[in-house]
Amino acid sequence: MSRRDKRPEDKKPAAATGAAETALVQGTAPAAADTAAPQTPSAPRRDRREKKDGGGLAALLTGPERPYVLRLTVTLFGISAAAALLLGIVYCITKPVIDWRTEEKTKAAMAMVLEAEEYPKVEGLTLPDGVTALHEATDGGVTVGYVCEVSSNGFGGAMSLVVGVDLDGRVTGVSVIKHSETKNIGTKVVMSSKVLSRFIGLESPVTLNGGINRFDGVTGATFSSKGVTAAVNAALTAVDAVLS
Amino acid sequence: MNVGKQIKEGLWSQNPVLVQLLGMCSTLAITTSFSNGLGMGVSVTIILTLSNVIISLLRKIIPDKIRIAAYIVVIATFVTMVDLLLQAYLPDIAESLGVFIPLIVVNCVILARAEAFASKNRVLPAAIDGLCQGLGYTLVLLVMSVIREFLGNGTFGAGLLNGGEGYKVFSSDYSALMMVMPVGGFLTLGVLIALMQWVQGRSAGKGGK
Amino acid sequence: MLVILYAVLILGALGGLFGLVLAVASKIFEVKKDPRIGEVLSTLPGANCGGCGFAGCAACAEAIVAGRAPVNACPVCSGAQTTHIAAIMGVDVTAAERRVAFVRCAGGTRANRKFHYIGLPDCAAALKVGGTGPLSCAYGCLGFGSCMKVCTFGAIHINQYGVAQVNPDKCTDCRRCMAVCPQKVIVEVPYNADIMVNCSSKDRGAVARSNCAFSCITCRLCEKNCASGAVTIADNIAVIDYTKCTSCGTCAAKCPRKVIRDIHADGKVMPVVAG
Amino acid sequence: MDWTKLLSIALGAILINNFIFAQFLGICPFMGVSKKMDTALGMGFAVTFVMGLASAICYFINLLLVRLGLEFMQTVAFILVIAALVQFVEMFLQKMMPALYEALGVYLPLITTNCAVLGAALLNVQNKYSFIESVVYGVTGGLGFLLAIVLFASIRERLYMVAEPPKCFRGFPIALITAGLMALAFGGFSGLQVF
Repeated sequence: MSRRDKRPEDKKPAAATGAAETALVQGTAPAAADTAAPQTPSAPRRDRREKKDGGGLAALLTGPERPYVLRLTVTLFGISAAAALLLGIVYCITKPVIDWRTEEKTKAAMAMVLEAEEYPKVEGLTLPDGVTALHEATDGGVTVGYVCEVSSNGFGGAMSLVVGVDLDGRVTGVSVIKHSETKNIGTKVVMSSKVLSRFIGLESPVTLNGGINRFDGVTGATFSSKGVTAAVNAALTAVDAVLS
Repeated sequence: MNVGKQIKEGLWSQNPVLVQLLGMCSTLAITTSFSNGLGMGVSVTIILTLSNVIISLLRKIIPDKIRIAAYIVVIATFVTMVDLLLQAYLPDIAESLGVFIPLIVVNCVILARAEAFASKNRVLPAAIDGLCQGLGYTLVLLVMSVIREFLGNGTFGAGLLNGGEGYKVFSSDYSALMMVMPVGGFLTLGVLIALMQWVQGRSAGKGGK
Repeated sequence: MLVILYAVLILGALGGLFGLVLAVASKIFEVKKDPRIGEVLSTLPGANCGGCGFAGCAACAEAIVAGRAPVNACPVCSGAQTTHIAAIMGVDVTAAERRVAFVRCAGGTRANRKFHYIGLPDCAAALKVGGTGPLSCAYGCLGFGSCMKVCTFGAIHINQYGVAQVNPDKCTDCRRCMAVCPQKVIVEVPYNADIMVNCSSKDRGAVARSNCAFSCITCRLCEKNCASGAVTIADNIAVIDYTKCTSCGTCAAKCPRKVIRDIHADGKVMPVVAG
Repeated sequence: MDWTKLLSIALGAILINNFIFAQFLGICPFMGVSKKMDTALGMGFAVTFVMGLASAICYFINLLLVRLGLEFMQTVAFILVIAALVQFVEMFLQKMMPALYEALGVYLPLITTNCAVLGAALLNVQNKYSFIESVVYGVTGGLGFLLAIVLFASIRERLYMVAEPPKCFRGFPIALITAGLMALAFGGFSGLQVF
């Protein structure tokens, strides 16, 4: 049977296609029996030469394998470098636009919270944790109030807000720039101006669902409400420190 | 290299999500609103086509041992470029897609197509394959986002149509919030694949013996 | 612009370093692999769909090269791809005769039962009860359809007699049913073989007769009447050597128990035993 | 080294925001490998190992990137590390533990495209974790993956052997729906606030 000899290292006994059904009737499905018998060359017969060679790392770098090793390293180096170059260029092009846009966004948020012309940053202050920046809201040079950039943890993770506080320490407005609250639960607190406007007029310390400066959170979104309240309190403490 | 076959394959018989079950991380997570689904679908299609082209160009140069590492670097570069461009020029889409843009890099669709197809064919078929698979992927994403958004939010076309709010079909108090959460993703995709197998079963049944 | 320089330097260095590490590692951890596996793997579609019954194309390529799987193991491969693989393996596809699975049992509802089994509808589970399962014949098909669940091509079904039956046209010889059948009743036979022994019982004639209405009682009539000497009795069961069998059908006519049958008698695959 | 924070990270990664059921990362291999229990276990341990190591290495690389102001390069650098690591593990397993290598088969290279691994590295950076915290997060994230995939594989094996879903639901659809129900169950942990 020509086909049978052509199949090299075929160790299956009498498994040529035309084999009598005898071979098959024993009921042992050929696949099952086969996987047991190892087909690949047996491992213990590893000759000594291969072990000596594998050991020397330096031998590898200078030995016959050199072009292969070199080719691999250079290709990956080339691809990564080209990728980095491309990325760097795109980054430089888009960097100013992104910065301008984020700047624009925070300015818009601040305007919503406290009407003023510009918001120079106040430097050199020990800010309570969570408050990332403190801006003075000036109207033609006269400070009208302060605006704080605050970040705190809500339900889904970090969120960053902007809190406006007037000169006598009352909240003038709260707006959320970035959040990762779940839709329809957390967003009911974070994205609805109606809920956030409940903060207006409150003084520190703002307490959730109780106390004189009371902020009623949204049922079912306790974590988000807590997160926002904590941020507002941090802003108020920061501004009070500046006012006093 | 007939385009018709590739298109049919990409959209139906070899649909990356429904048949090969690739790219499911983003499919399940993103499809909560129409604009998300569309934004993700389009960006994946662009990246898939571009990376398929580059990878089929480089296929002779890249040795086998660092095949995966090289492909991943190419894909990651395109993803970061798209990410930066989106943040610069289309901020609202970048905002809603959030953490899922960098995860397009590990989106199995792209690497699988690169490994299975692009590294074995010339540039043009690879590009067409990228486009078809991308379209198939976007189609599934859109179908899923419509279903999930409708059931979970009571609106249609949020983020895009009528100023981002979408048309309110029924007020969101009666919406099944579960559909917007991970659970809904699994269920919708499961039912979709079952529907597809049912259709294939019937057509095979009719066309079969 | 400095940013770009830094970026290129850092990522370039990282890429180079990993290239080096991987190159060295690939040399140190080199496992001698048959070069043909790579060739076969590049011809396979690479979709890792699992249709061939192996965990992905790499496993299928290794099985083909090691001879464990037929050259046309990959159902998704186009004709050209299969012939290319056959060329690599030095086998021409036409010679590799198409083979299909066949269930060597006809008892089912007509086999006597030791007890009425109510439990997991699964052959492996049923077989565990009472040592040899509900059937009095320890070799028969239990008919709970484990093979049916495994077959991705819908080629095997439980027929009206409660026995698994293969539709040879749909069967792609992926051997998954053979692997899963606890009774090992499903075997591989040439596609165009007609005469089949529909029993696997190795009990002596008298015992087999009491176990099932359609069992081989080793009366040796088929062996005596076979002109080409294709049928022999081995291990208390009739066995057909398909290299010699001329499908003349005398054994099927002579068999008193109707165990040997020509399954293509009237053009279509008949239910295993027509009453 | 305050232990409460580490414990809260660990508990969070395994139960509260489990990578599969809550954060939705790494579903492709999760679906692909969970047909049999042994491959699921092998995959789970391999992912835990790679995630732990990747988080460690990515921490240092991130230090370098931040100092040079290359934050935008994070994704590319991290994924390069992970791809090289997986390739290295693949070669190592192929030589030292052929049995596990055979069992994992095609799913070992798939770890590179496993969103969980890159997700862990990126989240480490986002949450500004220290070195110890990122390694703990990586390893426990992997354990969360292992827990999810082992539970799922056990259900899926019974499902495959015994359950009789309608014809068109067989295979992946029923598995997806089971995963959905498990996600619902894991949702229960989401309210748990640790320390």
